[in-house]
Amino acid sequence: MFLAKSLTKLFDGLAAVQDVSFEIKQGEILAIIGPNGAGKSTLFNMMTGTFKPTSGLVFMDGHNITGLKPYRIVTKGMARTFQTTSLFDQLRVIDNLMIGYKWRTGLGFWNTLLHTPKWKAYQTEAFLRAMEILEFLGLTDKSEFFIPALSQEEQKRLAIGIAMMGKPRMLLLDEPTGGLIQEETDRITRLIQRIRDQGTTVCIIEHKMQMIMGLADRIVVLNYGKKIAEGSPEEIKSNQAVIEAYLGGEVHA
Amino acid sequence: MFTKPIHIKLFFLAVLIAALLLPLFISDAYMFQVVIMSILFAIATCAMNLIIGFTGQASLAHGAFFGIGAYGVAILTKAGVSFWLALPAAAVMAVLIGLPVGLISLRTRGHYFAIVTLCFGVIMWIVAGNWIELTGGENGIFGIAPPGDILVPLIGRIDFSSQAAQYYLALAFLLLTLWALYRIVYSVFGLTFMAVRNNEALADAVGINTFTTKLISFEAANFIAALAGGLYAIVIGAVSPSAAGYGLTFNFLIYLILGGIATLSGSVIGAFAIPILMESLQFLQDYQLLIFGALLVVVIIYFPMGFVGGLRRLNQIIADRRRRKKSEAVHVSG
Amino acid sequence: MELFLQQVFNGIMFGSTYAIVALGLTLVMGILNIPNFAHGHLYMLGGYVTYFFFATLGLGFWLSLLASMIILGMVGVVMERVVFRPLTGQPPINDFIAAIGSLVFLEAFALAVWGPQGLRITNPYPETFQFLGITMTVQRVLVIVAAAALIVGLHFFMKKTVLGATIEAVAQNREGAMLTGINVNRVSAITFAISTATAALAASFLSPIFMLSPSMGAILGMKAFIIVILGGLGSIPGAILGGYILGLIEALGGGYVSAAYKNVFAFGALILILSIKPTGLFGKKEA
Amino acid sequence: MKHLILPMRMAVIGIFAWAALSTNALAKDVVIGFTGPLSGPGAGYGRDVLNGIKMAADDINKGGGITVKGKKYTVKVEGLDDRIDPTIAVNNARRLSSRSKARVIFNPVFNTIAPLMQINQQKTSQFLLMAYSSTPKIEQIPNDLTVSIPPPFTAYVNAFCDMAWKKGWRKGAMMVTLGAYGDEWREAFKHHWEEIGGEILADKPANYYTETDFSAQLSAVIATHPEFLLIGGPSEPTGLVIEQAHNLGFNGGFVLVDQAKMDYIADVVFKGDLSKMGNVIGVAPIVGLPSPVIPEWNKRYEKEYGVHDTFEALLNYSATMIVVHAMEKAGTIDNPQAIKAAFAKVLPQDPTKVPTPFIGTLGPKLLITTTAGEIIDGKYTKVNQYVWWTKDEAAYMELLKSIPASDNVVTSWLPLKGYLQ
Repeated sequence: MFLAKSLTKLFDGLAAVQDVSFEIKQGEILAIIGPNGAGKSTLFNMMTGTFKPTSGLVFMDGHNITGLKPYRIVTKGMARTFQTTSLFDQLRVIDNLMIGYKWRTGLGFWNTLLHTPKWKAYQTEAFLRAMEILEFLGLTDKSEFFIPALSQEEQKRLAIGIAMMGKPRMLLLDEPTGGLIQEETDRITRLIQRIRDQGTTVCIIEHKMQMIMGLADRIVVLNYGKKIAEGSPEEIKSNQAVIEAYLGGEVHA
Repeated sequence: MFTKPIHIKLFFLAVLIAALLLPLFISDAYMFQVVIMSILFAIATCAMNLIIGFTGQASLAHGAFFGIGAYGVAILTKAGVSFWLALPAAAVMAVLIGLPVGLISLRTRGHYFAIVTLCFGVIMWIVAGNWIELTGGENGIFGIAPPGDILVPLIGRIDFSSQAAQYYLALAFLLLTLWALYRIVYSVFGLTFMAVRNNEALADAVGINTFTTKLISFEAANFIAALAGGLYAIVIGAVSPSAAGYGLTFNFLIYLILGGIATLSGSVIGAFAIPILMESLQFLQDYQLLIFGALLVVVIIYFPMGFVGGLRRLNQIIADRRRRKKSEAVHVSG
Repeated sequence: MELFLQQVFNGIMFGSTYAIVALGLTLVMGILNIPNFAHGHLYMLGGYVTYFFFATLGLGFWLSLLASMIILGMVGVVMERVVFRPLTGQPPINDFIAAIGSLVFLEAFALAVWGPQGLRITNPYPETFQFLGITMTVQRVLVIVAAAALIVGLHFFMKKTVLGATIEAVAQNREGAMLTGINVNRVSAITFAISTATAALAASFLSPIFMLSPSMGAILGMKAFIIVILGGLGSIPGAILGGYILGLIEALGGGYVSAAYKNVFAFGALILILSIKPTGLFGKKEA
Repeated sequence: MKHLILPMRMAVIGIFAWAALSTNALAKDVVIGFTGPLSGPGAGYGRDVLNGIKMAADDINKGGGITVKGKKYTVKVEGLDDRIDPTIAVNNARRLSSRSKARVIFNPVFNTIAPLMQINQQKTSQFLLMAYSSTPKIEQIPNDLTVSIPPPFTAYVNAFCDMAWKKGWRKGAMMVTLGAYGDEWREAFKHHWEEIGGEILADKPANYYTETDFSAQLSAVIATHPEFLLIGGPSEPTGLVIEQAHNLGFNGGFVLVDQAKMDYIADVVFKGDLSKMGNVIGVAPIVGLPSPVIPEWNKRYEKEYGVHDTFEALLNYSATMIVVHAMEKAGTIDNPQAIKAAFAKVLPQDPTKVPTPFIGTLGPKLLITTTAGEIIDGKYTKVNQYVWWTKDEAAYMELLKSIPASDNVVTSWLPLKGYLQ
C-alpha cells in the first residue's frame, strides 16, 4: 500500500538518507531500525511530508504523494506520531482527540458561526469518535483532564489516539515507547497489536530490539542513511551487516 | 461537551441584565463616556484575543485595522453613505487589506511575525498621517455625524447623538462579538486555532492547514477590530492617525494580557479595568505614568496569566487536588 | 554627486548609531530571548545620565560618557534582576508587556526629573571640515569611528575572551550551558549590562548632536527591533549590517524621495526582506 | 467556570466604588479646565499653555478672586494630560465638565479640539471650548461654543513673506516639520511666496518631533543654493536645524514658522548668543512686544515655572483673563453661552494690565495683532506689528487707537483674505 522509491535527503550537501527504497504491505507491522543518526527520523519526515526529499518518490495506494504538505498527506490515509511525545498540552484530553478528527468534517468558519445542521452532525460525529478512541485507549475516565495531569504512558497512548482519530489506514509511530519502563512498554506493544488487528497498517521506528523482534512482521535496517538490510525478524537477527552495525551484541540487548 | 453549568449561565444572564440597565444608574456624562469607550476597546481586545490569545500569533497591526474601520466609516459617511452601510463596508475593507498583509506576514513565525505586523501597522499609521487627500493627513477627518435617527418599533425614535443610544449601540456590538467568539472558541473549529498555537507541527500532522487557520483567525480579528474602529469614529466624531497607531495596539495588548489571555471574559475585564484604573490614577498627575508603568511590571510578574487566568489557575489547582483525593480514596477502597 | 556623497555620509552616521543600539538589543533578544522593547528608552536614559554628569555636574565629555555607561550597565543589571528574571518560563508576550511597562516608567521618570523641554550638551568637537566636497563635523566622524571601534571591540570580546565564549555558549544552548556549570543567571546579568552600556555609549556620542527628550527612545527602540529582526535574531553581524542598511535607506530615501515616507522605506524594506527570507539575513533556519 | 463570578463581581464593585469617588469642586471655586499634552511629544507645548492659564488664575486670586452676582469666587485651574489622544481628551473634558463643573475648557491641539467640538454643545455637558490652534480648520466646523485664541497662521505667512521680500530674498527652500500644522504652513507659504513673485527651490519636510538629525534633508535643500530656508516646528529642534545648516556650510537666512520662537531658540539652544543664529525672520521676541508689563511678567513667569516664557503662555494668560472677566460681566459662572456673549464687553484688553492684549472678536476668533521680529547681525531689530482683519485703511486707522504701541514697534496694515470685516 505504501512505497518509498530511492529516497534521498541532503542537508548542506551531506546525505542524511541515501537512496532508500522499501514497501509497506497492507495489514503488516513494519519496523525501521538503526543506530542513532542512521537517518530514521529523516526518512520518517520524508514519508509524512515534513521534509521534501531531495530526490526520490513516495507513493500511497499507488498515488504519488511526494512533496505534499503533512496536512494533505493525512487525508491520503496516513497518520503519524512524533518522537518526543507531541500533544496539545494546553488542552484537555478530549479536545486533543477531537482536533484529530477535524479534517474529516466540514467544520469550517461559517458552519461553526451559524451552527448549521451540518455543524451539529459533524460535531456529534467527532465527539462520538473521540469517545470511541478514549475507550480503545482506556482513558475514558480522563477525558476532561489536562495533559500535564496524565502519566508518561498515558500521554504516549493519547498521542497514538490522536493519530487514530482520523481513521488512518496506515499509522507511522516514531519511538512510541521511548522513555518507558518494561511494563509500560508491554502495554503499548499490546495496544499497537490491537491497532493492527483492527486492520490498520503500522510502520514503527524503535530502539528497543526485544520489543521490535516480537512485534514486527518485517524490519528495515538503516545505517549511515542507507538501507543495509530488510526482512523478517529472524533474517535480521542473523544478518551480518546488521550485527556489525550494532557492534555485535547490541542486537540482542 | 462544551456546555456550561446552569449557575454560570444564570450569572452571565445577570451581568447582561445589569449591562442593559446600566444607563439608568449612570447620570454622569464622564462615567458614561469611559464606559462606552471601554466597550469599544473591549470589542477590539476580544478580536485581538482571537489572533493572539487563541491562535498564538502576536499580530501587532491590530491598531491599524481598528484605524481602517475608523477611517473607512469617516470617509464613507462624509461621502454621504449611511453609517449602517459604511460600517460593514469598512470592516470588509479591513479584511481585504488584511489579505496581502496576512499572506506575507504569516510566512514568518514568533518574534518575526510580531515585528512584520508591527511594521505593517506603522506603515499604515504613517500613510494615515500623510495621504492628505484621503485621510486629511495629521488633522484627520472631523465632524463625523452620528448615524441618523432610526425608528424602532416599541421603543420609538433613537437619536444616536445621545450617550445612551451610543452605549446600547456599542453594547450590541460587544454582545455580537462575544456571541461569535463564544461559538468559534467552544467548537472543534475553535480547537484548531488553539492547536496551531499550542503545537503547530502536530496540528499539521493531524490534518490541519495551519496557514489557512491562522489566516482565518487573523482576518476575523481584523474584521472585528475594524467594526470597533468604525464605532469609535462616530462616538468620538473625529478620526486622526492616533486612531490607527501602534500606541493603540499596545493598549489593547495590555488589556488583553492583564485581563487574562485566551479567556473571553478576560479581554472584557481588561478593557474595562485598565482605562478605569488610568482614570482613577489621574490625580497622580505627573506621576500617573510612572506608577502605571511600575504596576504593569509588577502585575505581569505576579499574575502572568492575567486576572481571569490567575483565577482559573487557582480553580484548577483546587479541582486537581480534589480529584487526586478522590482517586486516592478509590485506590484505598479498591 | 556631492549631494549623493553627503547623503551616504549621513546614512553611515545614522547607521552607526542604529548598529550600536541594535547590537545591544540583539544580545539580549538572541541570548536571553527577551524582546526588550524598552531598549530605546534605556538609550534615552543613557543620554540624560550623560547630560547630568556633563552639564549638571560639569564633568568632561569622556568622563561623563564613562559614568553614563557604568550607571546604565547597573540599570541593566537591576532591570534584568527585577523585571525580566522573574518572568523566566512565561510566554515571550509577557516579557513584551513587562518591557512596555518599563518603557512607560522610564519615560515618565525622565519627564519627572528633567522635564519635557529638549536638553542638549554642548558639542565638545563642533569643528567642521570638508572632505571630498562634503561637509563633516568632527563629532559626527567620531560617532562613526566610535561605532566601528565598538564593533571591533565587541567582536574580540565575544571571540577571544572566556566571558564572551560563555555568553555565546549560553546563546547556543541554555540548558547545555547550565549543565556544564555555567552560572546562567550571572551571564544574563552581564549580557544585559553590556547591552544597556552600549546603548548609553551611543546616546553619549549623539547627545551633543541631538536633542534629548523623554519620548526620543520610542521610535529608535522600534527601529532597533526592526534591525535585529532584519539581521536575524541574535546575529551580531546581522545587527551591524542591518543598522547600516537602515541608515542608508533612510538617508537616501529621506533625501531623494520623501521625508514623510522615510520610515515607510525602512519598515517596507524589512517586510520585503522577511518575505523573501522569513528568518532574517543571518537568521538560523528554524527560529 | 465558577471562577468567573469573582472577577465579574469585583469589576462591578470596582465600577461603583470608582463612581462613588466623584469629587465635586468646592462651592466657592470656579473651575477652568485644561486638557492637553503634558507628557509625550508636545508636552513642553502643553505645559506652556497650562502655565499661562495657571498664572492668570493666580493673578486673579491674588487680587481677591472674581465677583459674580455679588458672590466671591476663587479661580481654580484643573489641568489633565491627554497625550494628544482624542479618547483621553474627550474623557478629560467629560470629567472636567461633569465632575468639576468646569464650563470653560482649554485645549491646544487640533486633533483633540475637533472631537471636543463634537461634544461641547451637548445639553448634558455644555462647555466653552477655548481652542489654542492657529489652523483655519476650526472655523470650518460650525460650533457656537468654541473660541479660537491665536491669530491665524496665515497672518504670519503674509507678514514673513512681506519682510523676506523687502530684504531682497527671492529664492527659498523649505524644510518644515511634518504633520498637519507643518503641511498647512508650507503649502500656504509656497502659495503666497510664489504669488508675490518669489521662488521655492526645494520642499523637504522633516519630522521635528521624532527626529533629531536633519542632515539628510538639510543637505538636499541646501544643495539647491537657496537664499533662505523656511524651517520650524517646536523651538528646540528648530534651533538644531539652524546649527546643523550652518555646519553643512549654509550661509543664508532663515524664516521660522510661528511655532518656533527665535528668542526661545537664542536663549535655550544658543545660550543667548544671537550671533550664532545668522539672519532670522520669525515671531517677534517677547521682550520686543509693546506692552509695558512685559518685562515684569517675564520675570515672574520664569521664576514661577522655571522655564523660558513663550507666546503660548502669554496668549493663554490673556485669554483666561478674558474668560474670568466675562464671567463677572455676564453674571454667571456656569452658562457658557452667556460667558461667550460677554467677551465683547471686556474687549479690548488694557495693554498696561495684560502683556498681550486682545482687541476684539471675529466669529469664533479672538483678535490680536501678529507680531514679527528679525535678527540681523546678532541683534534683534524693531518689531513689526500687523493688523490683519480690517477691511480698509479707515477702519485700520480707527483701530490704531486701541492697539498698544511703543518706539520699538512698527505697526502696519496687512489685510488677510477671509478674515476682513
